[in-house]
Amino acid sequence: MAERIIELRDIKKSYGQVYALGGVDLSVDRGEVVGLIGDNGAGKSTLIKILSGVVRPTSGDILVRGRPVSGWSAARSRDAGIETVFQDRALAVQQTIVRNIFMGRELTGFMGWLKVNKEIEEASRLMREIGFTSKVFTPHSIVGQLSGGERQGVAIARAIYKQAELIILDEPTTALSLTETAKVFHFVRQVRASGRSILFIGHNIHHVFEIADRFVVLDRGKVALTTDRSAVKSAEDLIHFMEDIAHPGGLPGLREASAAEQGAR
Amino acid sequence: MAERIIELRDIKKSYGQVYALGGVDLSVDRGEVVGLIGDNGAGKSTLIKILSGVVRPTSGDILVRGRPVSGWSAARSRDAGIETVFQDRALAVQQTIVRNIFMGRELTGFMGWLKVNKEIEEASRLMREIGFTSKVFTPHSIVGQLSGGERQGVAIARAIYKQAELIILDEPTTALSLTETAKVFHFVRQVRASGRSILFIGHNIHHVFEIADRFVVLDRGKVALTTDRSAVKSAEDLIHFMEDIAHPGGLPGLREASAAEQGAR
Amino acid sequence: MSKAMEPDLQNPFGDVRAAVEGKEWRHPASHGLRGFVLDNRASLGTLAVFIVMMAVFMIANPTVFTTWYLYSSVLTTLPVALFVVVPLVFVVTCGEIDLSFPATMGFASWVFALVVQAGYDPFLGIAAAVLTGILLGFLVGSLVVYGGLSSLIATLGMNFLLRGLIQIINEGKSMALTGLANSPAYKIFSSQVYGVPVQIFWAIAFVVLSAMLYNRHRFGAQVKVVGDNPDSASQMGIDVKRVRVKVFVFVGIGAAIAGCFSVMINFTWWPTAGDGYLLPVLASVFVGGTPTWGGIGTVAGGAIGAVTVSFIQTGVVAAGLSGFYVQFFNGLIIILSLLGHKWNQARYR
Amino acid sequence: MSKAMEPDLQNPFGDVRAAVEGKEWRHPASHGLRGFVLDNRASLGTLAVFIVMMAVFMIANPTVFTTWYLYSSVLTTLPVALFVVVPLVFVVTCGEIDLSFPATMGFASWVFALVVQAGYDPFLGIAAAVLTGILLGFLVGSLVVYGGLSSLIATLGMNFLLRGLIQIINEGKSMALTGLANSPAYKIFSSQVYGVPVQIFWAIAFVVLSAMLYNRHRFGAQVKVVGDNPDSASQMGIDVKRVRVKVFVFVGIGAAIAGCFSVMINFTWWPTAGDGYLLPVLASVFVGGTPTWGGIGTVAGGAIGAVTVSFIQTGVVAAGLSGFYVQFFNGLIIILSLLGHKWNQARYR
Amino acid sequence: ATTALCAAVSTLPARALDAQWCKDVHIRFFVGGAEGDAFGTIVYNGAKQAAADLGPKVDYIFSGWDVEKMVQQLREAVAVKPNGIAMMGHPGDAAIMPLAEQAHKDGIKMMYQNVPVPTVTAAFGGGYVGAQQEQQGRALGAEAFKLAGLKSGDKAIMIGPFENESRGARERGTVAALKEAGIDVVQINSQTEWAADPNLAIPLITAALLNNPGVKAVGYPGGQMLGNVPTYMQAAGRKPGDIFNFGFDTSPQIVEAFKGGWVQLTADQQPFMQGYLPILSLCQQVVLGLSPMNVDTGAGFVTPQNYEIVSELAKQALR
Ligand SMILES: Nc1ncnc2c1ncn2[C@@H]1O[C@H](COP(=O)(O)OP(=O)(O)OP(=O)(O)O)[C@@H](O)[C@H]1O
Ligand SMILES: Nc1ncnc2c1ncn2[C@@H]1O[C@H](COP(=O)(O)OP(=O)(O)OP(=O)(O)O)[C@@H](O)[C@H]1O
Ligand SMILES: [Mg+2]
Ligand SMILES: [Mg+2]
Repeated sequence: MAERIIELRDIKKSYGQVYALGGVDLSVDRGEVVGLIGDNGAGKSTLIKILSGVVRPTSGDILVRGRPVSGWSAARSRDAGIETVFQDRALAVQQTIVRNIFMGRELTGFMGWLKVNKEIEEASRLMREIGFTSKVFTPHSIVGQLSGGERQGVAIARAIYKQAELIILDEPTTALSLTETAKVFHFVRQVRASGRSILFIGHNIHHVFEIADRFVVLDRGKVALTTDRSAVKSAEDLIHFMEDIAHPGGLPGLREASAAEQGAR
Repeated sequence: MAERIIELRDIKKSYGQVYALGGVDLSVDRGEVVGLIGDNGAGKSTLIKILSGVVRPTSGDILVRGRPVSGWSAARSRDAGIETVFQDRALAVQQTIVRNIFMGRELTGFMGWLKVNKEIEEASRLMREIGFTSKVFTPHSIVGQLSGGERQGVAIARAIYKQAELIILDEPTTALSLTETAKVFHFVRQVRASGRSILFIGHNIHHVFEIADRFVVLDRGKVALTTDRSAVKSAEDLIHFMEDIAHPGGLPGLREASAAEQGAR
Repeated sequence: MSKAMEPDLQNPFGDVRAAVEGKEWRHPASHGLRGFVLDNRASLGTLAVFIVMMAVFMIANPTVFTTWYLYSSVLTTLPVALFVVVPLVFVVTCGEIDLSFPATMGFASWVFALVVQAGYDPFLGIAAAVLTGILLGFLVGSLVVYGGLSSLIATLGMNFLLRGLIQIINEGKSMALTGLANSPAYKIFSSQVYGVPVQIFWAIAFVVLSAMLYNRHRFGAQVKVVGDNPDSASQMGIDVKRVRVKVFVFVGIGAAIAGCFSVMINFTWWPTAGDGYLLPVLASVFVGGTPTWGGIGTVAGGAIGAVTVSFIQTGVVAAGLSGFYVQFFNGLIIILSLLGHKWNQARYR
Repeated sequence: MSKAMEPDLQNPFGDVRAAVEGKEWRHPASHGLRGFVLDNRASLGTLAVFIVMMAVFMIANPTVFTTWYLYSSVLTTLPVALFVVVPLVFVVTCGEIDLSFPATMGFASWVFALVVQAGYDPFLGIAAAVLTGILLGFLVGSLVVYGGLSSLIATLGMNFLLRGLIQIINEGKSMALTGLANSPAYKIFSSQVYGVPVQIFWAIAFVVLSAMLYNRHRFGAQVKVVGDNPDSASQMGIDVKRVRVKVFVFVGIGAAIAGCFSVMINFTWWPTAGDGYLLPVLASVFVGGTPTWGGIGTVAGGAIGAVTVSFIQTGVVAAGLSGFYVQFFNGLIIILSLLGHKWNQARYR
Repeated sequence: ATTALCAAVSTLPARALDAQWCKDVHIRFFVGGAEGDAFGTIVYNGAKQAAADLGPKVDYIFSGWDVEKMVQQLREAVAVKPNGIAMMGHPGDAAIMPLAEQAHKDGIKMMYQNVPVPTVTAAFGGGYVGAQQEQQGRALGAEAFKLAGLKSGDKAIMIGPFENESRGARERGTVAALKEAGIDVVQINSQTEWAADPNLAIPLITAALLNNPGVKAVGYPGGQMLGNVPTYMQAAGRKPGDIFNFGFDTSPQIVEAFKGGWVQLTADQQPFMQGYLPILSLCQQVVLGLSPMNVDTGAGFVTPQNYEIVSELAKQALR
């Protein structure tokens, strides 16, 4: 079995009286793509925020490469090689692309002074890598001047810098067009090929099915299913499963809507 | 032919040096569902913002029920029976559901005093209509306390109030789960059944194909295609068409990604 | 297909819904005391601060604080502050701030003083002052809104500019309006009824009307929405700029009335009139529980905040502390109120 | 499949890319003059306002404005303002504001005066003052940041509270430090070199260092990011609260140094020391071209803004206008600068 | 000037009474300026000394010279019904009148300091301690004209709070006297910030001197500015004695300035007495039934010849 990069054990999280997560186990091995799916409010974003150290769990353990950690924080998570593209992209829109790429991880020399030229070089390299040279902007362009897809690109560039071990993508294709979506897919495959891991979150189950090696289905704060790709015949199976857990009694309207969707294909 | 509710003629719009729209014609008849599709940045949102009076076109004419209008504004657009659910939902999150539903259209009596009870009644009715009674919140709940899907519901409730003639939905299912998406579909069919019109914008071409009677494809600020549903065999046809206009020479990567997507179904 | 789905639209979650069957939504306020408290927690918090503060003062010196005169003397000038605090709650709710009201007070009351000194009826003077207030409010508002400037700094600049104009023209000379005492306007606006200064009745009427405007009128509803999310408001057909200008005009009107009341209390107009109100009035708004980020606020809280701030100085001195303690207590009350309001001001995004 | 796609990742838009082939990205600044102007348009705008203002004054009275004494006298007091304006640019960039610096100035310089009066070396006094500044900045910052309060009002409250403390303890007494003139510290920090007041050199060094801190140091980078989007910053592992507290500490340090310089100018500490700087310093920051919404700002602009504001009074009087015009011109310059900066402050969301 | 102070102290009826003979009396005392204001502090010290000597309970009130605030504070003072109130006269007759009437009705004894309110005292009684502002200002103008050796047609600068009629009455008086003597007077309105930090006026005074190169004399308002003259003159590149600097009040800084030859004349209005005497008089009125005291504290001038007499007192913030 491949090395286990990170493991969450019995993670619980409540916001006041809202129980976002009620005891979740999740692990990611080296080189695999894990697809995390679930309804709105299932707790997906909360879970990955805990992984990336932004949100502190109410209880539960976090293990990095088998060893339990304490004092888990966003900074420590990044140090451990976990990079996240958040649902809201987490960009500072009035700053340059360079400043966004190196946010919280400035390249500094003596006494915290920035290595400005080094940063520009690296940023240029990254942007070229994800295919950004075609535009008229430079590493000094203000992120606020970019389109939605381009901003997503900056967020991804930030994530791939430093050869992170695990990259978390929270609904990266939301509000992206086909062209832009294809680009994100490119990138995911590229990362997998280089032996790194990805945790991919999406509502479009077809997308997730296409890309993931393993699926984790969250339902109202609990893991409803963990399965390898080989165990699932098609995306439709997954969709049916999700409908069933969402409405055990069966909801005719929903079934029809989804049937219609399938029928159209 | 059914009555023409609204018509745009040769609409152009530029933001500084960015040409968002370069001469677009668009019309919506009574009782039809028009699907507006196009890549990111194609100008879809700009176009519907012009329709709803939020953005003023650089040039071009707007005709309401055949008559040209001048001084088109958001207020006049709403008076003409056009309601819009914007991409960013346009909710005031610190206000109650009632205040959001009646935003800009307060129910007032003598000298502008609010008819508070009437507003509450109406809001309750609307929320019940779109299936919101199951939750613990009331018309006085603060919108900021609702989930994404619930907020979308408030935006839709606002749009269906007053039996608008034309309802514009800008990517209403983005970031919604299957269950929530099904609800939105419900609603669209309901509106069509009642003889009103809908302009539906979406990136998920399967969704749009399923729901629309007519398609308009925007490409870089121009209408690339207008076609009736009957003229298109399947969603795949539309997807192919869009790929072709996006990359006339053909882009292998994209084609493969999309083929993969199809294959998975 | 759509046929088959229709019942669902009416009852898409029939099973869950059964659970709340028969429960009609009610306004939280109709839930009795608890609802009332929830609805008014910001102003009640302010009231609590005020009561605690007064209790401390009373314990320190019971005799003074049981004298009616003490209250009546505070009630004489409190109205001046109230007439600006309340419109400022609107401005802050609208996501702006107005630091130019002291100069507007000075300017409008100057017009009032000129009219009265010229021998016209004080009523005419008040009308002229209010007109001046409207014009200045419109000027400041237009500059901020149509000029697209930061209201914090632009209104500070306007305060300097307008005060400078007053100074340049008057060269520091004040005006004594001793004849005012015998005018009917004075009787109506500035005398005493059974030992209660009448101006407080006018101020209470103003506060109540404004509170209704805030909570039960289209103007208030639009001010809140504009402060909350201006983009949405304009997408929903609200003329955001106009609403913004209107709140500045409202401040202008309030400041003008405040200026006139102040002159009628003192029988004198000074070229510095209004300047002393800048900080106390600002503090009142925020001590009252209106947050700085816009979208929400409380008129009643602002009014109670003004009462609180008015009593700090009086209370400190009456409690037997030297005047050197006044500033310290000013700061303390502001900080404590802010800390107190933290618990009832949730900010949603 | 992934094999087939790999080349695309390297060159997904090969056709379009060809158009820009061979063009390497360069820093806009390396594009020569145009890039320089673009990069510094806010501070250049401020400079333009300053130059225009000075030109008007000079035309009004050429002789006075060619006298060195005029400039040297401004340069005596300007440093005091600069030491607070610059840290305030950081605070405003960070999305906060600090109105408590006048009291911090007073407090820190009080410590300085006490140490000197007790017969210790002024250097020790400066060290003690800076330590006080750090502590007070930390106190104010922690209150705002960990208390989650609105910095506008909370720091205003702290200003009252700290000033109140000074007053309570001192009962208004000032301290004359006549011995100071002969100390080496005075020679180094407050004498004249070839007719130029030395404090300006220290201030320039401070401004340059701060500008580098702002543009070329992790601290500045993090301040900007935190002011721009605190949520992102914390998601990216930046300790947002710590950065925020740090900027308040920076103001504390600046205010302490400013306070010491102010005392050294005329060998006297007043219990009101620092109070007079509140409005001019605030105005300088915004006249300098730092917007109120956080995320961006300009240290050089702020410094030029301070120079501009310092010259308004002087210029008005030197141009032969009566002092009554000073406030008017203060307001005018603030408004004009804001209007001017509108064009170079695009706000992205 | 010193004799006036001694005279006042010797009028204490200490022989006939116990120490603290006034201890059951409650007085509200208006210090006038802001907390820490140079002038106000001396007034405050005078009042505190009186309170310590005589024993009354005194509430001290600060207003930052904001006249509107002062009136409200007086209103609250009257409401509390102390035995006596020592009020600053700045708001003027019209504003004080109704409150003086109320105080008269309630039997509250009144004293006024610093600015006279003749109409009020004529109508409802009360004494006055302080300079006759206008007169003192005029006297200073005349004295400066004499000592500086000015001639008709010479130029002088006068700084003062001209924006406030009653506070600036003295300085206006000086301007009037100089003008009547044929001097060309440039008036500069002092900014409120200068009260907190006189350094802020450095560039402005330099500018004024440069703009009016022929100026022979510069007059400063009461407060801290006169003590800052050495700094002003150095900044403008002037040497001691180049310019005849004169003004109001005394302070350790002013004494130093005399020592260095920077300042040539000040009209001492003895703020200490403006604190001490009103309390004394109120005690006398309340306890002994004496009639209110009227003292012109603007008695003397301090010059390079006699400044040493005040220097020690100034250091203790007594003059
Ligand atoms: N800061 C918060 N305060 C209170 N409740 C929260 C907060 N963040 C999330 N929640 C709640 O926690 C639950 C899980 O939210 P989460 O964002 O993790 O869902 P999600 O699966 O990512 O949904 P989506 O698909 O819409 O992104 C929801 O009920 C949500 O309302
Ligand atoms: N306020 C604005 N200022 C400048 N450019 C703008 C503005 N709004 C839109 N644009 C530009 O206009 C073009 C069309 O944008 P629009 O939002 O209409 O696209 P869209 O088709 O809705 O895209 P998406 O699918 O991402 O929502 C884009 O290039 C965009 O960058
Ligand atoms: Mg999520
Ligand atoms: Mg769009």
